[in-house]
Amino acid sequence: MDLGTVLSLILLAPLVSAGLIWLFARQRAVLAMTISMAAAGIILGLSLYLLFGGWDGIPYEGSAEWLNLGGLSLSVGFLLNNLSALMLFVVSFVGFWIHLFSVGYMNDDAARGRFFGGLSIFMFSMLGIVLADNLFMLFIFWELVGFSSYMLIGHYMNDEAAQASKKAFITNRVGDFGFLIGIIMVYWSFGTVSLTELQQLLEHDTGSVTTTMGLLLFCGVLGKSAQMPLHVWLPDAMAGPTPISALIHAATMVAAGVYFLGRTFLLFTPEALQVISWVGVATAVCAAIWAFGQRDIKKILAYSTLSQLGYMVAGFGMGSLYGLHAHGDSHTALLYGVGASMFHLTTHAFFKALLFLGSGSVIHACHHEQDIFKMGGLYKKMPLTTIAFAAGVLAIAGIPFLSAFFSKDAILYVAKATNMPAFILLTGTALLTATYMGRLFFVAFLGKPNSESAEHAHESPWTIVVPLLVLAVCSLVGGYVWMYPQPLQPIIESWVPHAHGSDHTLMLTISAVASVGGLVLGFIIYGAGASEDRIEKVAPVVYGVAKSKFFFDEAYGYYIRKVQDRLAELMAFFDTLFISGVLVRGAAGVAGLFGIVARRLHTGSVASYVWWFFAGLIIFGAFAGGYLDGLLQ
Amino acid sequence: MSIGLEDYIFVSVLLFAIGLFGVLLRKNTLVVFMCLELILSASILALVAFSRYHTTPANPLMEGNTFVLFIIAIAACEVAVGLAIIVALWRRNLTVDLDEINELKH
Amino acid sequence: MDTVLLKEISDTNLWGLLLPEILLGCSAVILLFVDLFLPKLRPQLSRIAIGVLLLALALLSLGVGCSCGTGLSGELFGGLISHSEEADWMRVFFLLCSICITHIGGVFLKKQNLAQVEFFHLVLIVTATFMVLVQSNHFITLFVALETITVGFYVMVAYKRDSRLSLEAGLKYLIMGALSSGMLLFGIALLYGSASNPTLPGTALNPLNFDQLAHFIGSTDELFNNSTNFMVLFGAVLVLSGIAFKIGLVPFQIWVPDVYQGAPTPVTAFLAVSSKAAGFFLLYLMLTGPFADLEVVTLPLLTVVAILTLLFGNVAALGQRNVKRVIGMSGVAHAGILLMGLLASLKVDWAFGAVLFYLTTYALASFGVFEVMAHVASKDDADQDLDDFDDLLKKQPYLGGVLLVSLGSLAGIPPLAGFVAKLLVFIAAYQAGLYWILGVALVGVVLSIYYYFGWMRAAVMQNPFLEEEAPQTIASPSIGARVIMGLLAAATLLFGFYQGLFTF
Amino acid sequence: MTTHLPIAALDGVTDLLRTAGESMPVFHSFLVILAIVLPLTSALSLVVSGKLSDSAVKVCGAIGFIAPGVISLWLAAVYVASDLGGKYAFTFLADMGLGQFGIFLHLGLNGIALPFYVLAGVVGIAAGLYAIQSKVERLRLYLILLLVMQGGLMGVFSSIDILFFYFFHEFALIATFVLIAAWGRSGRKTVALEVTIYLTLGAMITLAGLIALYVTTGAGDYGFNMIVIRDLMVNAPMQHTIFGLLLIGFGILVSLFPFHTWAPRAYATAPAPAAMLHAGVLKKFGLYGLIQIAYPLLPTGISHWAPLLLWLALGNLLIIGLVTIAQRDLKTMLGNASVMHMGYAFLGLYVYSAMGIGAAIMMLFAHGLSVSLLFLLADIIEKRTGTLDMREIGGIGPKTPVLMGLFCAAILASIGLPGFANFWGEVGIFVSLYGSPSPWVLYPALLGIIISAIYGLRAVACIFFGEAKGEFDGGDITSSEKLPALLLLVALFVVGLWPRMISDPINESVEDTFANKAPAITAHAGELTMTE
Amino acid sequence: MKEFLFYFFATLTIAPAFFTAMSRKPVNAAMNMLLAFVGVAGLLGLLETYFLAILQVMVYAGAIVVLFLFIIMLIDAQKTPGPKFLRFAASLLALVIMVFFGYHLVLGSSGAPYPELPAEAPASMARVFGESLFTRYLLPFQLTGFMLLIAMVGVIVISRKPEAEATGGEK
Repeated sequence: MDLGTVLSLILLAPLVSAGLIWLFARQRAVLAMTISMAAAGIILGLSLYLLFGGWDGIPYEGSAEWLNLGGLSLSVGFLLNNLSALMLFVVSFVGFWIHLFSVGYMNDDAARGRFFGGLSIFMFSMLGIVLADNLFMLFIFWELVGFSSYMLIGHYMNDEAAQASKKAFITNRVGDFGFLIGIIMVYWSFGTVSLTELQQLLEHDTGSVTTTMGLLLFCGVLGKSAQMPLHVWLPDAMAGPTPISALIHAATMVAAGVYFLGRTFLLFTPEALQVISWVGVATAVCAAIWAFGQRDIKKILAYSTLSQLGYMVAGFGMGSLYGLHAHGDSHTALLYGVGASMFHLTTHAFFKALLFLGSGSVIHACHHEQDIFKMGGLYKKMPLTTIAFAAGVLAIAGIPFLSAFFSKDAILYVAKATNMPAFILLTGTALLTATYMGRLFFVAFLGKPNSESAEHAHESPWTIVVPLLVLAVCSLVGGYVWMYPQPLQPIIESWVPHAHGSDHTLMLTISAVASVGGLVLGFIIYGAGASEDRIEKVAPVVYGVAKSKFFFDEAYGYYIRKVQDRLAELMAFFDTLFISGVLVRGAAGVAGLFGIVARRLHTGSVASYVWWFFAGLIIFGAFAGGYLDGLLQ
Repeated sequence: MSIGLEDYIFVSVLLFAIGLFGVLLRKNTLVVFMCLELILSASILALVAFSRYHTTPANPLMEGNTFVLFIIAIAACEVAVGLAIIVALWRRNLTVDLDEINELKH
Repeated sequence: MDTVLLKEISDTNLWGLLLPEILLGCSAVILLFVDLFLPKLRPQLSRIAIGVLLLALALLSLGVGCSCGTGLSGELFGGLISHSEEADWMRVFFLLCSICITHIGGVFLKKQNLAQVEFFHLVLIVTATFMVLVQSNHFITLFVALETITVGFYVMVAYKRDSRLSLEAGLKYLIMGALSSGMLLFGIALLYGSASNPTLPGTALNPLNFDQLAHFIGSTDELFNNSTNFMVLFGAVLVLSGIAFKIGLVPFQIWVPDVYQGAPTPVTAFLAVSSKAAGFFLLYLMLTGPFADLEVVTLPLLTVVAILTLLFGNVAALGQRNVKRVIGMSGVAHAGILLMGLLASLKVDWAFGAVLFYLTTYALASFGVFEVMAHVASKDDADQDLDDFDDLLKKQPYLGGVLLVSLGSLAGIPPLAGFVAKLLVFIAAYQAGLYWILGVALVGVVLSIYYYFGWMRAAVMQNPFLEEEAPQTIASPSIGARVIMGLLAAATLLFGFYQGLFTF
Repeated sequence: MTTHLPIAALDGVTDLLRTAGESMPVFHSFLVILAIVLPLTSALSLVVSGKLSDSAVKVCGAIGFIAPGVISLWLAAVYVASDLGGKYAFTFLADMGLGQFGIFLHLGLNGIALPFYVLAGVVGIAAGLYAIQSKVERLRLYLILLLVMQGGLMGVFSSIDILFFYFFHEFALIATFVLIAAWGRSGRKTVALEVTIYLTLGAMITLAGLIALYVTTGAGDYGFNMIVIRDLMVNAPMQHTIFGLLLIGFGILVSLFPFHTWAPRAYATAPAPAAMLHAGVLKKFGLYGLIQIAYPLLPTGISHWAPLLLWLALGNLLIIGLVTIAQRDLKTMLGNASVMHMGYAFLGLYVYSAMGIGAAIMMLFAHGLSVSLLFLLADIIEKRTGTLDMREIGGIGPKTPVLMGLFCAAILASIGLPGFANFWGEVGIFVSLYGSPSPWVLYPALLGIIISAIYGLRAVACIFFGEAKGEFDGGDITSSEKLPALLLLVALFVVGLWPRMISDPINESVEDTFANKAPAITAHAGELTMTE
Repeated sequence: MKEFLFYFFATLTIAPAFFTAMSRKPVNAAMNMLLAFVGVAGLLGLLETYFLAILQVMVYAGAIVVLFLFIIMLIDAQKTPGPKFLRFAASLLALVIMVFFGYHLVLGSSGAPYPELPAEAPASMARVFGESLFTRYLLPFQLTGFMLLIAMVGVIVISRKPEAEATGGEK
């Protein structure tokens, strides 16, 4: 099979699946599951086929014209290179296991047909982003993942889901606002949006790149990857089913922003990269703090996702800057940023998917109880889940030689090399990460059950457990190059910046201290199986600060209610009163008034009518006499 | 001072003006109608005067005078029909005041 | 006067060319006798009258009395009348109109307790006079014919003598008509006086003849320019004002709604269509004939008049609920558009064709409306308002359909003939540079939508607030009425798509 | 490395269609006429036939709706396959009596007309099918009026002659008014009249512009049609006047801000099929007219008015966008949304480049499909809940999954989600905007995508999600309601997936139409940086 | 002498005409109108159109005024209240304007010169009128006949007693 066909198959399989489900399997849950699983299987199979021999590692591009309007030529096409291969691998791999997990997790849901259809659409959209060879196509799928996310967040159709899904979509739209402007700027500046052509152009000349353009493109990342200040939708998105949180809001979609940065890394100026770095750092730090204010297991994970995404973004920014500092502005040097962020993206995909699935397993077991302080003691009831979850916690905490250790290390390293304050903040974040993950794990899994539902928890079926275990393994060993298929190895090997010499030791020490220290701290503060939050009790102010999430939601709420809606109502009022009322109705009214006057002139008495004739006589006579000539000239 | 055409025409114009003045002023249908007859007379006078003064040997003008014959006939018809309507209306309304004949309005 | 000359003149008295008119006149008289001696035929009177009109129409279309084919166009009867193609066209027009009016009259009289034969008698004579009027080439013919028509209308407007309103309308028409006749006559006298003045250049032998008058007005010498002579101008505007009364141009339009409302429906139709058309044709005759050289005065004057007419007609019809008054006021507005077309025809050679087309479509649509009105009206037909048409489409779909088509055409809505007519007139007006009138006319069309659609809406919808009164029953139209209405509506539709029957 | 992905399977079909088009030109011209005549014939036969059974009436109506739709699709297929370089095809010429004025019944299609033509056909089928199964009083008259509308619509977009183009539009418009007056929701009495007067005002101003154009160009001597006028010249002051008239006149008809207030009221009141046909198709008349008539002929006039046009279009987009957010009545909201989206199209025209115009056409095509779908679905919702006040509806999603799916899809399509046809037009307009002399316009223009997302998703959330409230009666969408909805959705989706289906003919025809005016376009649009 | 007669008849025309317009009693108006018609007839006589002068007296004074008087008696028309001041003032103003107009029209400088009185007056014998009516003006003459016919028919229609309607109506 030639590459184009394979890639088309990969892309179209989920679309076909979605179509089939929508046409035939809306009411047939089992059929829907089967079709969806089959699609996921095909994707994974074909991806693995590509990675293990089907593809020789040489970038492949194929495209067809999609639209041609007066010089605007948009095309649909595939660009398969190392980076997209890595992302393809992550998406298809994690995606497959989450499909499998969903089969078990969603077994009691009435609308499974819709769910699996949505999942397939998501796979389609996400793969589109991964494979897109140009920015417009990327934008199209970018929007489509937004749509599938919207659809799946809203799956339960309750008020919370309704609000959350709406919020997610609109927040993303805000990001896309800038994103699209950025893409259009690129189009008009370079005359092309093809990634390959852009790369070729930029390798020779980076002069046309502006900071504005880069920042506008980054707006898309702000939305999709939930960076500050557009992060607010992600925690709310937890209203969706847990597999969705795992797949879309942890492993793949939210990481698309980072992937996009990697795809277009040449379009960012150093100034833009500085901004990007600081946005990433701020997100990482703040989200880590906010995680302490949460009791809901998924929310905690959501904030941790935010924090990790901040890492990735910061890693991209600082990695690229590092490349520039260290190696001049040769474009290959910028790959350090790509490497650092993509590496963390990959490992994060494994362990965060794992953690979410783990939480899903727990929630499933606890009859949809999500408050960690009402869990406790689950290790006895759900040993496999606990082990897998522990693996995830250890990995995210950055325990040495586990996956996140390596990836986070690279980011910390470039931070240290380029931006000391950021380094300190990120290190602190690493500590906080370990602490709140520890809090989650210790409170929920250890100790004694704190509620009915926790007591009656039981181990989940194999469809749930198997994905957990697979992902646990990946989380543990995901930091090693050998784990990856041949074509992906260059990224991990040569793009990821590594500390050398004394730096290396220093970094190692700092990371180890932060991670282990964090876990220990978490245990000390919260203890095993606690039924209440100690910080909340002891230092309510601190807890309050974390819980407040720095009032972003309130601020946006205020804006929507008091500014946007008020403005909308004002405009509606203006529209009704002024345009429709005064102008249109007013004009009609004036005409009507004249009508009344004109009708009143018909008094009915001939005695008054003859005066009209007299007036006519005078007017006509005046014309004849030329008295009106001056008037008419 | 001999009497010229302008004098006749001026009389005619005055008659027309007074006729119209009466139409404007009066509200009694009969009087209004009489004033309308005055207006017709004004035209008769003007036509005859013009014919008389503008006659030349080459142009023995008859048209104006013949026209007057028609006008007199028309005036008679108009009066007949008009008075018939006025009487019919009077029979129904018992009024000949124009201000009171105003059912049709607005 | 020399008898040879008189003989020569009387040789041009070719009565055969007026055969259709003579037929109508004689038949009118015979009709009175038929009524007297053959009372059995009384119910058939309207059919007999229609038959006579059709016969006249046949005569005309066979070329009898028609300038076409005989080669006898131009002045006849010693210059009293003049044959032309346009005039022949108008004669056919009047015959067709009178067929409809006769039919509407039949429908109307069936509901009334009134004398029957006199109505048809009057219609026939007035029709014949209209036909003479449009051929007139001399102020005596013009005035006599016009007065004959006016006297006929005095009678017809007041025809419903058991109704105060009809008599009142008759009185109003009488006084206003007599006043305007007086003005017209005085104008003629002044023109006569000027044109016969031997000291002026181009003195006319027959000053009341249009051609000679035109020649006189066009003459100048070193001392005098007749076209700026005040007496000529004043005479001309007085004549125009007399015609403006017939047409209903501002400020001589004030009588229109009252008289239209009070007059019996067929007479309203007669006034609204035939009388107005005749007025326009006269105006055309004047503006292209005797007053052709007075453009400096007539054009601005009539431009102002057209604008005022368009505005007043449309505005005054707003909010009017009595449909006859609506028709009256909208008729004034239509007169404004026709006047615009007429003014355009002074500059654009095909525009008069457009005006005639407009008149045709206006007549078709108006008769459609009047037919329906005659059917819908109860015995008292002066007080028809929108409520009488409530939900007509449901009660009498045929009448409702014809009403909608006709009103649509009056409003100028595609695909009906009224639209094409308006379009052509507008194009002509633009071509002639009458931008101001055109602008006002377009605004007027928008305003007209209000009252036409108000009426149509009443016919389409049921007014829920009308419950308290007992719903009046509307009789189904007879087959003959259906045929006539169907033809009117079909013609309105056809001319909207296809205008090939006309040459412009 | 770039390879094209050919779609070889279609080649055979293409050949077949091309052969059909080439071998039977008269037949295809006849089809264009037939598409107009058939609905009118159906209407006429419903008028004149006496008592008919309900099903006979329905069949008769269905023929009148479906036939033109099928014809339009067939003609579109033949046109696309025939590779005509954007020229007019299937032309038909007849003198209807005004030939001496250069006014002929002159029909035909090119790539600009084609999308609108197909739109008219497809929406016509959907609206017709929906109308046929709806339970209204006086169904026969209802169908007659809709058929008249359909006939007019097919005529509007296949007319080459400009006055016939106008003629057909008015023709279809009148039926709309009657439909609103007789079958509308509460308030129809006033609304019908207001809308009628307002639109007549627009039509009259347009007519003034067209007459001015007719006389100024002297087109009467050559034939006053869209082909001829491309080669004519108008002096600059006249261009300003005429374009001003056309802009305001057409603007009123397309609900250009601030002449838009009729639209939401009309659509909220009109019966669904009328709203579908009007909002979906007929309203495009104005922009179509600008594209086909004003743009090729009046470049100077356009440059003169462009700044004003820009601000008005932004008014559509932002002010009406905000107004839309504040709406609580679903149909009013959709009406406002439709007004808002016209802002995009006007922006596309403002740019005055092949890209902008082409994108505006695509946008209009897609908008027509999506907005008619939305009105259809809103009506279905109203039938079930008895109200359109979104505050009184809630949580009906679980009871009506299919309806919800369709509605979501329609809303998302209308807010420009990729995968649906709307996206292409919008994105094309955005791209072209940045290439215009005032690229900053892109920023406020793009706010539109946020605004539309806000009101669109609010509506979905209000109606389908959350706590169930309000009355609900009737269950999920029935299959007879589903059929028209699916038809529209599929059309949206197909074009969304493969936009070249319509963009290629559009592109060719736009380039063909503006071939003589190329300097004006490039100079104005500053396309110099971007060629090929 | 001619001057005197002119001024006499002119006064006899204008003054009664004015009183006609000013009369509040219809009878007075009719009598004044009679005088005005006689005045006009006198002027016609001065213009040497004796036939028309006689006709004027016969038709107007003899027929029309009598008809008016007859009707006035029939409907017993009483003195009507005088016009309101505003109306009177306005009418007077209108009269002044019209006289001004008329003055301008007749004697204004822009007008054409008035020719002297020609020695020979146009023929005014009844025979001449008869000849022309039956030759040259036969058409309008016939038309006038029809006008008289419809006037007669019209008067009958309008003034027929309502009782007669029963027979004239539908049967």
